[in-house]
Formats: sequence, C-alpha cells, structure tokens
Amino acid sequence: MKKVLVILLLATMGYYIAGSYFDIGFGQPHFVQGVKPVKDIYLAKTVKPLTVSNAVTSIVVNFRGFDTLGEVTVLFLAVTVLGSLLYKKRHAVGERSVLFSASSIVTSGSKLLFPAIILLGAYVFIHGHLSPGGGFQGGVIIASGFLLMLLAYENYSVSHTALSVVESLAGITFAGVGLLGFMHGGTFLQNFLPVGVLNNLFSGGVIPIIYIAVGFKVGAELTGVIYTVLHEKGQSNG
Amino acid sequence: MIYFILISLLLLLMIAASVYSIAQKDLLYATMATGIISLILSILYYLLQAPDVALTEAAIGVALTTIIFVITIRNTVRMEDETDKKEKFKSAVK
Amino acid sequence: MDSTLFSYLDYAVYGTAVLVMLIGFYGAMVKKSLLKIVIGLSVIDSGLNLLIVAIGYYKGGTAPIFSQGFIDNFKTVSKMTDPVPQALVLTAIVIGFGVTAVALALVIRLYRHHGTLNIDEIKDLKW
Amino acid sequence: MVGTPVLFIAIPLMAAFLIPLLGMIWKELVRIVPGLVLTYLLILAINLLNHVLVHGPIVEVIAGWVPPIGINLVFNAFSGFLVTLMIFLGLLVWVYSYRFKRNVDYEPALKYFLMLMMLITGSVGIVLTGDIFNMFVFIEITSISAYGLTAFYKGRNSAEASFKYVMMGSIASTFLLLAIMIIYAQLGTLNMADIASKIHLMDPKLKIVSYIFFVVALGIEAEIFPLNGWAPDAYAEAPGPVGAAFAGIVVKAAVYAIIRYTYTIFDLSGSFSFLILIGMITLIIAETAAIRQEKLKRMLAYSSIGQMGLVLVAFGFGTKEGVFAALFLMLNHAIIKSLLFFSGSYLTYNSTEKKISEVNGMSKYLPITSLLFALGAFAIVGLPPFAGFWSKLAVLTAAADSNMILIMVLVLMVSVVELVYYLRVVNRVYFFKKEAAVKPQKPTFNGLIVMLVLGAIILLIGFYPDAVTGMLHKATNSLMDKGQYIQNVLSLK
Repeated sequence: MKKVLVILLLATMGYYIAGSYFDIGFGQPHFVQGVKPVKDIYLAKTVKPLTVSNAVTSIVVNFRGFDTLGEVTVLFLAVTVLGSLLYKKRHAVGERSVLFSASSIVTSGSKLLFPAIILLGAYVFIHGHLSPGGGFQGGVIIASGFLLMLLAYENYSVSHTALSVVESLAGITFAGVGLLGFMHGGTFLQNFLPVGVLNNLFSGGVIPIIYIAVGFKVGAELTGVIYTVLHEKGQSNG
Repeated sequence: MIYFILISLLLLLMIAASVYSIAQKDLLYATMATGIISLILSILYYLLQAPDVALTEAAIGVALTTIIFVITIRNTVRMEDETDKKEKFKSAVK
Repeated sequence: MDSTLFSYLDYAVYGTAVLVMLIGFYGAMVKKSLLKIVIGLSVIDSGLNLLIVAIGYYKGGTAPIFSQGFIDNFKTVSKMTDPVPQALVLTAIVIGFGVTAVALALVIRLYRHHGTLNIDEIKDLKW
Repeated sequence: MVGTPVLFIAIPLMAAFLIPLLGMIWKELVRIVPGLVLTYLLILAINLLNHVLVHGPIVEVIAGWVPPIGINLVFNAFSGFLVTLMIFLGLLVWVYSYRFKRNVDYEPALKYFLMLMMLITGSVGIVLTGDIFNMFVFIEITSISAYGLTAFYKGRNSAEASFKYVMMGSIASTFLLLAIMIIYAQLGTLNMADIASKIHLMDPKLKIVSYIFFVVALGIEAEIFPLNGWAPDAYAEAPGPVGAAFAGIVVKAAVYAIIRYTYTIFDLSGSFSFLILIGMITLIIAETAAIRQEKLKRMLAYSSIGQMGLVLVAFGFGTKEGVFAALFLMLNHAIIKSLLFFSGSYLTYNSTEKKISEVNGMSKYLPITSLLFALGAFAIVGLPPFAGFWSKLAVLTAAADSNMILIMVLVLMVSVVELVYYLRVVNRVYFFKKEAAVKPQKPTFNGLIVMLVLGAIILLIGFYPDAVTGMLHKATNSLMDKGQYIQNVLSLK
C-alpha cells in the first residue's frame, strides 16, 4: 500500500521535473529570447581582466567566490559535527576499525605511492587556474593519499592538532585575502594583485592563492572526516 | 556514432547500477554500485565537456564516499535484512 | 543522421538523470534500513548533478578552458559549454559529501544505541 | 558609513576558523570568543539599521563585480530588522548557554559554540544575500549546524530526531537546486533583482513549477504542514537553548526566504492565496496537535509551527496591513517563544521524560521562572496587556481590511485552543501539588538574566507598542516596494 502511494507520488514528481527539463531542452541555447545570460560576461571577463585560462576556476574563486567561502565552511562544519556526533571520552579513543589486514605488497606499495599522490594533489591545485582541477580536486586527492596510508598501516596516525592547525590557517588565509581585498579595493574578495600574462603560472592575481588555501583546507578537512570515522568502533564488531 | 553508442550505453549502465544499489540486500554490494554510478557519472561529465566536475566526481564520489560507506558498514551491519544479527545483539545486551 | 540521434539524446540524458533521482527517492522513502536510506540520498544527488551539468552542455561545445588559439579568434567563446552549472555542481558535490558524512555518523550513533538499523525497530522513527 | 554588511559573514567565519587555534592557548576562549563576535555584530547591526532607516538601503558588492555578475548582499529596512533580531536572540542564546554548558568537556563545548555561531551566521546569510545559489549555500550551512546541534546530547532519541532532519533537509536541498536550475536555464542569471526584472519573460508553466519547488524546499525548513515531520522531534531532543535558536532564528530565515520569493522574485497571481491556504492548514493542524501533546517541548514546538502558519496567512493577505502584522508576529514570536523555551527547559530540567505533568507545583520552588513562563504563555496567546496582543490585533485588522471574515473567525477559534493548552500548563505550575520524584533546578544567574531581559521586552512592547511599530512600518514599505529593490541592486556601477 505504502509502496503504491510512493510510486504514485514519484510518478507525479517525475512528470513535472522531466517535463520542465524537456521543455528547457538539451544541448541547444535554452535562454529566453531577449535575455543576456551572465555566462557570456563570465567567459569574456575570464580572459580579460582576470587572465585566467579555466573559466570554471574564475567563477568558483572570483565571480562567485563567496559561494566557495561558504562551501569550505560547510566542510569545516561537517568535520565539527562529525567530531561532536562521534565524540567519546578520552580512554575510548585510539581503537581503530581495521577494514582488512594489509599485506606487505600493499604496505610497501602505499609507501611508494604516497609521495606521488601528494605531489599530484599539489600539482592539481597549484595549476587550478590553468587546467581542469583546482583546490577541491587537489585537496581530495591529497586526502585520498592519507586514506591509503591509513588503510595500509594499522597504527598510522595523523596528528589531530596538525590537521586543525592547517585547516584553521588555510581558512584564515582565505578570509584574510578576502578582507585584504576589502581594504584595498572596497569590496570583499576583490583582486588586488597584478594579473600577469594568460597561461602563465603566476597569473590571475589572488585566484591561485585562494585556490591553494582551499586545497590545503579541503585536504585537511577530508582527512579529518576519514580519520574520525575510521576511529569509530562499533559495539558489536569488537 | 561511437559517441552516441557510448553515451547510451553509459546511461543504461547507470540506471542499472542505481536499480541494483537500491534493490540489493547486501549493503556492501549496494555501496559498490553507488561507486560505479559515480564512475559512470565522471565519464559522462567528461563527455559533456565538464572536466573539472569529472575530476571532482571521480575523487569524491568514487573514492571518498564509497570508503566512508564501507567503514560505516563495517561498524554496523552488512545485510539489509538483519534478523539473526539482531537476535545476537539482544542476547548480548541481556 | 546525426541530428536524429541527437534528438534522441535530448530525452535520454535528462530522462536518465530524472529516473536515477526517482529511483533514489524510492529507496529513501520505502526502504527500512537506515543505511539504505542514506544510499538512496546519495543516488538522488548523483542524478541531480548529472541533470545540472547537462543543462550547461551545448552540442559541439568545448570545455570552458582557454588555450592560446581561443584568444586569437575570440568569437569561439560562444562555442564553449556553459561554465556556470559546472561551478554550481562543484559546490553541490562537496556539500553533498559533507551531508552524507554527517548522515553516516548519525547512522553509527543510532546503531550504537539501538543495535539495529531497521527503522521499524527504532521507536520514534515513524513518519 | 559605520560598517558594511559583508562583515556579518566574514567576521564570524574568520572567528570560526580561529577558535580551534585559540582553544589551544586558553580553553575558556572557546566560550568567550563567540560571545564577543556576536556582541560586535549586534552593535554593527544596530548601527547599520539606524543608518538604513534614515538613508536608505545598502547594497554590498562582493569581489568587485556589480550585479548581475557578482554576488551582492542587501541590507535594507526589512532584512536589517530581521538580522538585528536574529543576532540579538543569538547573543541571548549564547549568554544562556555560557553557564548551561559549564559541565561539558572541552571538545563538545568547542563544537557546541562553533555550531551555534555558524547557525546564526548561516541564517543571517540567508537573509542578507541577493543571490539564489548563495542562499542555497547558506541554507546548507544552517542545516548542517542544526543537525549537529539537534544530536548534541547523547540521549537515545536525539540521533533519531537529527536523522529525520537530515533526510528532510537533503530532500529540501534537492528541490532547491532543481528550482534554481530551472530559473537559470531560462533567464541565465542567479541574481534575485535581475531575475525579478526578467521574470515576466519566463515560460509560465516553468515559472509555476519552480515556485512550487522553492516553496516545498523552504517549507521544510519553515515547518509548513505536510513537511514539518522533523520539527517536533528536533525541538524536543535538542538542548533547551537550541530550541529557542531554532524557533527564533532558523525558522525566521526560512520564512524570510519564502516571502522574498513570493513578494520580490515571482509575479504569480495565485501565490498569495496559496500562502493563505498552506498557512491556514498548518495553523489548524499544528494547534490541534499541540493540545494532544504530553511533552512540554513538543507542545511548544507545535505551537511554534502554528505561529509560523499564522505568519504565512498574514503575509498571504498581500496588503500593507498584512505584512505589518506578519512582521510584528515574527518579532513577538521570536522573543516570546525563546522565553518559553528557556523557562520551560528549567521547569523540566531534572525530569527524564519532560512530560507536562512533571511541572506540577513548580511555582513554589522556581517562583521567577514560573512567573516568566506564565508571562510568556499569556503573551503568546494574545492576552491584552502583553506583546502578543498587538500582533494578533494587527492580524485581525488586516483580515478585516481584506474582507476575510472566515479567516478572522478561524484565527480567533485557534487562539482559544492555544489559550486552553497554555492555561493547562500554567494551571499545573501554580495550582497542582509537586510530584515527589522531580527535583527542581534553580536557574543559573545567566539564565535568569536572559529570561528577565526577554520578559522586560515583552512588557515594554505590551505597554508601549510604538517602540517598534515605526521600524516595522519602514520594514513593511521596503518589502512591498519591489521596483525600488530591483533598482537599488541593478543601478550599481
């Protein structure tokens, strides 16, 4: 009975959602006649005056940088909430749920791969304004490097203090750069550095700086998430 | 033509994986299916000319979300239908 | 030839995205296991993200990344896919991950208290 | 210029990132810094509100891109009034929790105050922002903090309540994104003022669908009837001060968002009667549910849902009187319901079940708290010398002006129901014999101060409503004047 009701509800919902999006149309210009969409302005301004190659980066970090600040905060809050939800008194901390006992191939392989993964992550977020990728992607790659080590070595531990220091400093850098822009140009997150030449590493003003901060922050936060969940031991699987 | 077949195949696979992830009683396999959905999604994003999103989805959807699900399953129960498990817990509490 | 195939794709991509969302909704609303509900929510997110990225796509468009050639003839800008939905999806994916992590932590907490993930066994969780 | 709206977001975020570092130096800083931040923001908000009431709205541009390119924040009389109210309540919640959380370890205390501060920041962001996707981000910030705060106590049911909330919240964000993308795909912009100036170009069918999706998504946060399943549990399981924060801050932000969409962005003709309809249903169902509750906090939660229904009805009149009445109701509800949550959580402090029967005879042991609870109960029902009377009167006048006699009658009947269930509790507090098992808990100094401040405000508004009506009229005008809003934002160079 409940299933039938749910299916009916979903069918109605699906009809309206799918109907609306079919009306919009796929792969063709869908904006209403007489409207000048902001994406054209974004694309034009990405090259000049921002001199950033990757338009997505320029939108995420500069045009809509405020969203990104909020998004980083959401991750920061998620770590906080996880810590609050899974909080235990001191003596219980330290037990680790082990997914599998790793063989020597895995452990030595991880040791080899770990620096390479960290390097890749750093490359991705340093070149965020030139090529696909950026702070989020690079941060996630770094976090997955730590994940590999946590899985391979049973007693591998990441200093909680170090994580929160990195996280806080990166967050302060982001907000601080924003406030510097405020002092310099009168608006929050405004660019106040020379923009350089397109397709150079040192171009785009504050955009690479912010994206590097985001990379560190996301990396530290996601590592924190994995670390917190991994140190949560269920009652019955003792 | 290749493009068309590839996209159709990926879309079909994605529907199949999502049905599987909801229908499967073994939560570990269901989680793997969500990982496969993310993998297909990241290829689709690449085909839809969104490399940034593809990279993010590949890193977050395939790796991190799946691993968090797996850790949670490890800490709770593996089967959706958990009758025998529950009995064990109750007797342990009593 | 190509145009008919593409008109099929018009419906295929959106249709699949909506279908995947509905499957996720079904899982979240009908299933009894808490973990299955969270899986359902993450499936909804997948469908939604595909839907949003598909809005930004233009047939024959290129990725919104400028190389030297693009700057030389600036008219090609209009041939790029729309970067705005991509930027929004980037935000949505990360936020979705945060919410999923919180939900899973709650699942662990509930399991610790009740020893089960079945919502019928957990007293107040009926709606 | 005394300050700028972006500080409302930047300062708390900066502080939130700093607090874990400061905690390493001196643990008490974790409790103090959020209070300092909120105090500063309150001063800033009052200054800016004074400025805005005289000189007109402030539109703040972010990253140097004028709308519609960049994101902008709008601080006008309407949003400024709500921001000031929210930060004021947030500060009171902080003062109240400062001692309340004394017995908690360092780590949970750090997390509690961080989440509380971000809850307030997110709500303030929802009210200030002028961009629909930015609003989504702030809604997520608010919701994630709310999930964490709901499950803060390690009780058996708090995680369940929070899980319910997470589920509803995820569905809400799905609908919100669907609606945002429909609008973007049609109009190519995400800026509210820009959308409002172009909305007539949109396909009418898509317009209706996206409006419905917006109302569904925000209705989950604003506790509108079929979508409010999470609310009573969350209120009942969250720590006492957090209940006050939900009722006073989060719900206000969500209602603001619905109103912004209805009044400024969309130009649908049926949307006002739609608001009246859902408001009326919410009001009736919630008040009849409240009378059947056995737990005090659940009863307060249902009463809160009912009040939100009344606010939507008042907004649904679509007239100046209606908006004025709704704003007055929001102000009163924020203050009175916070007082009820604060005093109610001391009345049932040591009982495990938090049942209404456990408040029996508390007046002998907690005279001031009981008196303040009674004051709040009479005020929210709308008895004459207190604050609630004027707002209910304003609703009835607005209904009479729009010739909606049926709604007047229904509102009066619902008030009688409200009177019955509040009197039941007050009666128990004063005239029943105390149950032996329940130990009364003396309120802390901070808690007492907060409750006395709220009580004083209720009496002040009750005897001298002119203290706030001037500001409310200006807020009303700034909400009703859609053209002015669009012009203010889009004329920036």
